[in-house]
Amino acid sequence: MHETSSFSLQALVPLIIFFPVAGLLINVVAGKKIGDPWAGIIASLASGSSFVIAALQFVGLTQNGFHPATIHVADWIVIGELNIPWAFQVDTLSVTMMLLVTGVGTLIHIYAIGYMKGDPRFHRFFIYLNLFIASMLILVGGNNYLMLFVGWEGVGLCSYLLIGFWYDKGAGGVGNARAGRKAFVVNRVGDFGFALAMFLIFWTTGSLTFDKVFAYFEEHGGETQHAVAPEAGIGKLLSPAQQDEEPHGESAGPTIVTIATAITLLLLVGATGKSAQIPLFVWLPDAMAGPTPVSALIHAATMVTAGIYMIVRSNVIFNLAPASQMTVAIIGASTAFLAGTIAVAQFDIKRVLAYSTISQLGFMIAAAGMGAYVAAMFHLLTHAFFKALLFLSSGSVIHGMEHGHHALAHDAEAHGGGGHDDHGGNGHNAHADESHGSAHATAHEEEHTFDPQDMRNMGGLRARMPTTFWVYFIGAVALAGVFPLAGFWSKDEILADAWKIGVTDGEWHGLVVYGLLTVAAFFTAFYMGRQVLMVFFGGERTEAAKHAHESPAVMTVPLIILAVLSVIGGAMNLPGLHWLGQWIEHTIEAHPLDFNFVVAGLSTVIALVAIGLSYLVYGQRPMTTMLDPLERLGRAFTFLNGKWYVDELYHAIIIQPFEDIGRFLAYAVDWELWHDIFHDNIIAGGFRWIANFTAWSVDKGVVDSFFDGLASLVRDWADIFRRFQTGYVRNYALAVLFGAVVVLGVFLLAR
Amino acid sequence: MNVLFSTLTLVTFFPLVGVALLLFTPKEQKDTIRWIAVGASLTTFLISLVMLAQFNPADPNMQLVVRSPWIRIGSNWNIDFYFGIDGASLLLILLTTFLTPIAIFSSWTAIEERVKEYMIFFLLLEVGMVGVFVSLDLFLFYIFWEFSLVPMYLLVGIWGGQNRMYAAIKFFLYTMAGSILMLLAILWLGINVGTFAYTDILGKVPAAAQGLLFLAFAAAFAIKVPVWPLHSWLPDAHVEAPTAGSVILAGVLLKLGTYGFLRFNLGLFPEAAKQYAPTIAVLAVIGIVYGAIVSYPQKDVKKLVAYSSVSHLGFVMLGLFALNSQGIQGAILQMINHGLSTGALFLLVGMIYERRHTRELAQFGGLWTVMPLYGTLTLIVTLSSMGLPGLNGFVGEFAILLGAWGAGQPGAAYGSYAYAAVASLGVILAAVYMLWMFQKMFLGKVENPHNNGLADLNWREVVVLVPLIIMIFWIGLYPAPFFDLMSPSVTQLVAAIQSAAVALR
Amino acid sequence: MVPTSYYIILSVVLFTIGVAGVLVRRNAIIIFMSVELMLNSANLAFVAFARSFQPASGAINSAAMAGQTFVFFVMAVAAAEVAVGLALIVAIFRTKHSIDVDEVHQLKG
Amino acid sequence: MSKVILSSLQLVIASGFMTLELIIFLALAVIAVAAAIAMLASSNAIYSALFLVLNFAVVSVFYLILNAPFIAMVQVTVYAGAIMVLFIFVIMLLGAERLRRPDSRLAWQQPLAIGLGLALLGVAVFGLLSRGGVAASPQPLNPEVALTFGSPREIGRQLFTGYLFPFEVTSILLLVAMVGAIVLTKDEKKRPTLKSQTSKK
Repeated sequence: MHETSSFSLQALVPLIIFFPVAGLLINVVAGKKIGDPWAGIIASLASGSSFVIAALQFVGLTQNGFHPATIHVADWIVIGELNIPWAFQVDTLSVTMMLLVTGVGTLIHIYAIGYMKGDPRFHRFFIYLNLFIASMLILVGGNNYLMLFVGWEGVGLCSYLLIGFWYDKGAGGVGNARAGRKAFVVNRVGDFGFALAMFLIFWTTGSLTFDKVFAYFEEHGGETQHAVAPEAGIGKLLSPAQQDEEPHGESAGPTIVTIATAITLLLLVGATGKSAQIPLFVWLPDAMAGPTPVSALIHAATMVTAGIYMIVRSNVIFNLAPASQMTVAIIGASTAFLAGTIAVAQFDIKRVLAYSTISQLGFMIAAAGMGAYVAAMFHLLTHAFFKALLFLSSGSVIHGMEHGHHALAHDAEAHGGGGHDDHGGNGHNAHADESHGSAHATAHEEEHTFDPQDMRNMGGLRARMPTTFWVYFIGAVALAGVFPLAGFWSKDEILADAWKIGVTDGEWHGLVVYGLLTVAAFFTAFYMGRQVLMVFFGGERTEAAKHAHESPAVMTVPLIILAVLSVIGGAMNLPGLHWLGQWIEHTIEAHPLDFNFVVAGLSTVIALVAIGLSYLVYGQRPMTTMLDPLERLGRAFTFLNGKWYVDELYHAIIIQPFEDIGRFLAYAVDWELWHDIFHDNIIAGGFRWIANFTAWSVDKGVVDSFFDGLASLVRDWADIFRRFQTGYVRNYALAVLFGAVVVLGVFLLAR
Repeated sequence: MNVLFSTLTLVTFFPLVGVALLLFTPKEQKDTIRWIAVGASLTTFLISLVMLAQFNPADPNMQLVVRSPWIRIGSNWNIDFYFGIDGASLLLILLTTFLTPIAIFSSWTAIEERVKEYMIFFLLLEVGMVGVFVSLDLFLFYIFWEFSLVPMYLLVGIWGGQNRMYAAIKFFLYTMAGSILMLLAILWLGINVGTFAYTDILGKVPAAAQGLLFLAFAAAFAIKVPVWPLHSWLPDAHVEAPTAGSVILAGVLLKLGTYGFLRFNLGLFPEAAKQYAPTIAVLAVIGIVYGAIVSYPQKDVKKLVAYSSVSHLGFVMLGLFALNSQGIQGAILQMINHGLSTGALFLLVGMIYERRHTRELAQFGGLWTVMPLYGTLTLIVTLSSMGLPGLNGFVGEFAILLGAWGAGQPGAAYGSYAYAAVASLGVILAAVYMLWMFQKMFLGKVENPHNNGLADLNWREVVVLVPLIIMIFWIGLYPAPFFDLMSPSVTQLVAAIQSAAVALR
Repeated sequence: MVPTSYYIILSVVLFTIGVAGVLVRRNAIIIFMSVELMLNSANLAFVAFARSFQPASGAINSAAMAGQTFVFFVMAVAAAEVAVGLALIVAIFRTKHSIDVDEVHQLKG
Repeated sequence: MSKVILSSLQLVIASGFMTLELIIFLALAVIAVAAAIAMLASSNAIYSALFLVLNFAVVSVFYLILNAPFIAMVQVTVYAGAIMVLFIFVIMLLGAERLRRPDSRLAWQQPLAIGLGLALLGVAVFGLLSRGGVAASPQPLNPEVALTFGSPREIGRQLFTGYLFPFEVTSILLLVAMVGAIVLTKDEKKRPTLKSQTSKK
């Protein structure tokens, strides 16, 4: 269907999955043997090759005039009208995501070679990472909702595996495992919504393929007043006769808007799960239990943006459902605000970033909800750059802190103390314990041990880790939205959209969204300032910080590349040029906005004020003790530090009741009542009672005694007769002869 | 066709050759006995592959038919020796012949007492199970149905755990109780229609009589499946059965029930099926959610898996009574999937039981560190069981739920979307209990000193598991061959049900 | 020719002697030999009757031949009986160290 | 002495009361009965066996007279030869020519047995005589019939046509008897039992 020149390039797209799968298979088979660092190098090569393929797709699209293409690999599920292929959708949107996933992914692979050095499960880590890349590419590359769902759950699995990568660490030895499970289960709640949305889409449109679904909604989009007709061939159980009786049209039945609203709200449930929005955001902070490269790759740059990708992909349906769009926007903005406030009061360096991620995802969701799909994608991309950068640099900081602590511990051991044994694990994991035992999700639970992620333990690292400091600084400023770094441009575009809806169009929810996002932006700038000041400035607050040192080049080089991208990333979609907008416009409807100087100015001012405020609190008089100046806020700080007690709330209203009900059903209802009382006592016991009654009273008492009497009668007679049984064969023979003579006599003589 | 040497007769009765050989093997030669049993069941599997090759996937009717008059009493007792298969029974036969060698092979070291009798019963069990799937005469079906009970009863009762007699008798009595009603219904049908042959009865059952007949058949099948709330025998039987027994019990015997629903309740009584679909769906949905919730707090791994069967079989029932292609094909595939995944889970539980002689969750923890290969394979099976896309469980569950949602359309079988929606909650809960189990067994630190130094899987255990794992991936990634096999038969069935539904209106 | 009944009477006499042997003697082997004698007397009767049924001229009467054929079968049975019977005697002798049939009276009521 | 016998024989024959054939019959019958009684009466089992052989030999002569040459030969080879040798062999093997315990607890049975035996004889003979047909004696066979009747060829034809099934059954019977004899006489003690095996483990 396309020019031959580009066809060959797009036919390559299945390879984008092939490489990571091949990489992971190699590591499954031989990873343990080739070990550190070759397993990592193979995985990085696999991911890099996928990046090359993605780049070729980019070239291919530019060559053929941005025509989307579908590459069919095989049929997957074909049942009746249902026809789901393994097929790839190559268009500007998916290629954008592919480039992001493979590009950032490759950098993080390389970084991880350094970060995971010496871990006993080194190769397994890279198997998971490659599996993740493959799943994520299925997610963004599929041409139907079910493949999207496959990738969606696949990345969820990788997330589960990687959060629990150090499955024997964390609170009580299972903290990490528990965090992984929490992530998976919470995501499954989202998937539940997504699955129902798919069912509804299929039974409405008769397909799950993007093209056909969107074509249906575009075709029927105008019929807002009528009950919608199911696509021909669907709902065949309604017999033909019945369908004739009820011609679709004016009669009762859902209109296209109702259906679109239902579908989009269900999709939103899915998005809130994967993209960590209210109410399902609780898993993401706990997910920081995973190794830091995982936090960067999965829980900041790529997987968590899947929800945004899905909404942007489904824009045709969302556009038909204004009520859903409003819901999406408000949920996004609220999440941005809520997470922003929580981030302010956290001490764990990764936890701050985690809440920051939730907050920024809120920005993107809000943008998608306002129909500003390009802005959402723009922020998605820039955020991927600087948040991956921030996470990786925080990993570098943690790495440095650990090595500092490690050096100290060795000193202490040399002087006769052995204080770090309580980190312990079993023998062969000892090294991993020392170098990475830090990944505790919940720092305060193990206060007696040293926590290299606690920002209160840091300070003054600027001098010890200069490269890390500079890239961290760039990332922080980009996130805070300071002109002219990447974050400024993308965040500003979202705010401008909210302003347009709220102020220009006068919609109330636009104002609410704008307000919430602006406050969130303020908090963003504040907590980033707080973090940089706490970590890198002032004096070292612990011995470990004093002994921290810079990370190796294999880690810092990817950081520098990401830092560059964070600086220039904004150029992708500069106002007036709108390169990204034009590029994505080939796939989805985009309406570029003019640059809004009021919004831009306002947000710049807000960011600067927030940074200034953070300097006032943390910069002027640097912290010297473990006491955070903000703690003087008292209850408010405790509340924010406790994350609005959402986890506790969920525990009280969902988890505890579920466990209680489960236990009640399992033990009381199913076992005691149903199994023991009903079946064993009533049915079996009743039967036994009847049987006993019959056996002892009726059978033994009446029937048996009658036959007993008969039997004893027989026995008495038998006592007489038994004397005839002498046991001598010849006696018996005599008797036989006697009989024979009698019989013969009767036969021969009796006539 | 020659009755004696047709493929179906051969695939059904070939294990008897193994039985005959075993009878002449001295019981001291345990290894010879094991090899004979494995060889006989593997040969049966090969014969079933021949059957697969002879099967024409495009033909929706019964194929490879063998039929000859068997018992004639008077003019209205016409009992035939009548074998034949369609896509659904073909797949279930393949599942049976595939799982039996695996189950036998897995008993290699687990069974040391009375090996000869054990193997003989196992092969007899295979005859019974395959016989149920190939029989097209209702009387013959009933004979095989009851026959399959006996070896299983003995397997549980002789080689089972602590409480084996209780479990065995309970299993036997429950299944038997349901079968009585079915026998009555079969006799009624055979005498009133004048034949016991399935294909001849098809479409001839008067609508007025269908209701009671449906319930009579359903009583037998619902206990076997088991449909909530008739599941009380299942945890007992599963917990007490020897590992291989559990594998076959979960893998095939429960499918006898769902197969019966598919073949007889849907096939013979379409009007009644349409009428009772919402009722069955309610029970199925309750079973899904209830089974999942009850699995979670279990302390015994085997019991947890047993209750998860209740949940999974709920999905199958929900799919069957959606009465559309997606639901029914998904249900058939899910029967296969459940056989593979839950079978594999029981095998895995058996392997750890052989090492630790306990199945209590609290006794484990951190096993992944000690037994990495075991942990990884268990993870794959666990994920398959909770329906992760790319593995087999997902394809079946997705098709079932999609079908159930379609059945929720106004005028369709269920008439409400609530069934599919609530059932989908089961997918969330599956993640809850399955991951809980995995965490308790494999994650965390090794805290129980007994778990230190456990040997990882040996080659025999790997050989047992690898075919299952391959199938798990195959069905997950490329289920098309399986759907192709069953599609024509199911399409014909659905068409028949729809025309019956029109007639009902 | 000697009348058939003479042979029959001889057969009866021999049979009676056999019966008496079974009843009078305790030695299992002699009892056994007496049984053989009885069988032999029966054979004699068979052959005698066979001869009497065969007409002097004309075709062979197959009914008459049946008598001789039957004798053949009786001999086969007798051979089998002897084999098993003597084996039994040997087996009994092993446990009882005697072939006195009166020693074997476990069936005494 | 012999002259006396010969002349009295001639007298008897000449009187027409008896033929030569009858005389031979009677003589042989006396020998047969005497041998049977001697078998019954001798206290040594070996003697018994030898008397029985004599009896069998005499009976085989009767068979010859009765136009049953095949049966007669079989009688001599199988009965008098094989079977009786087996008897003697067993007697020798067990060393049980005489019983160790002469007294019998069943002495009371002997008169009873003899009485009943005589009754049997009486009933049979009386029954036979009372039915007539006693005097009927078959005509001598024509030469061509005599050649065929009772010949091995004719018996073989009978066995493989009309009596094929019983014949085959007989072979199975003999096989079973052989197996039975082997099983019965096999030494029980040398057989490995399950108990001894399991106890070894």
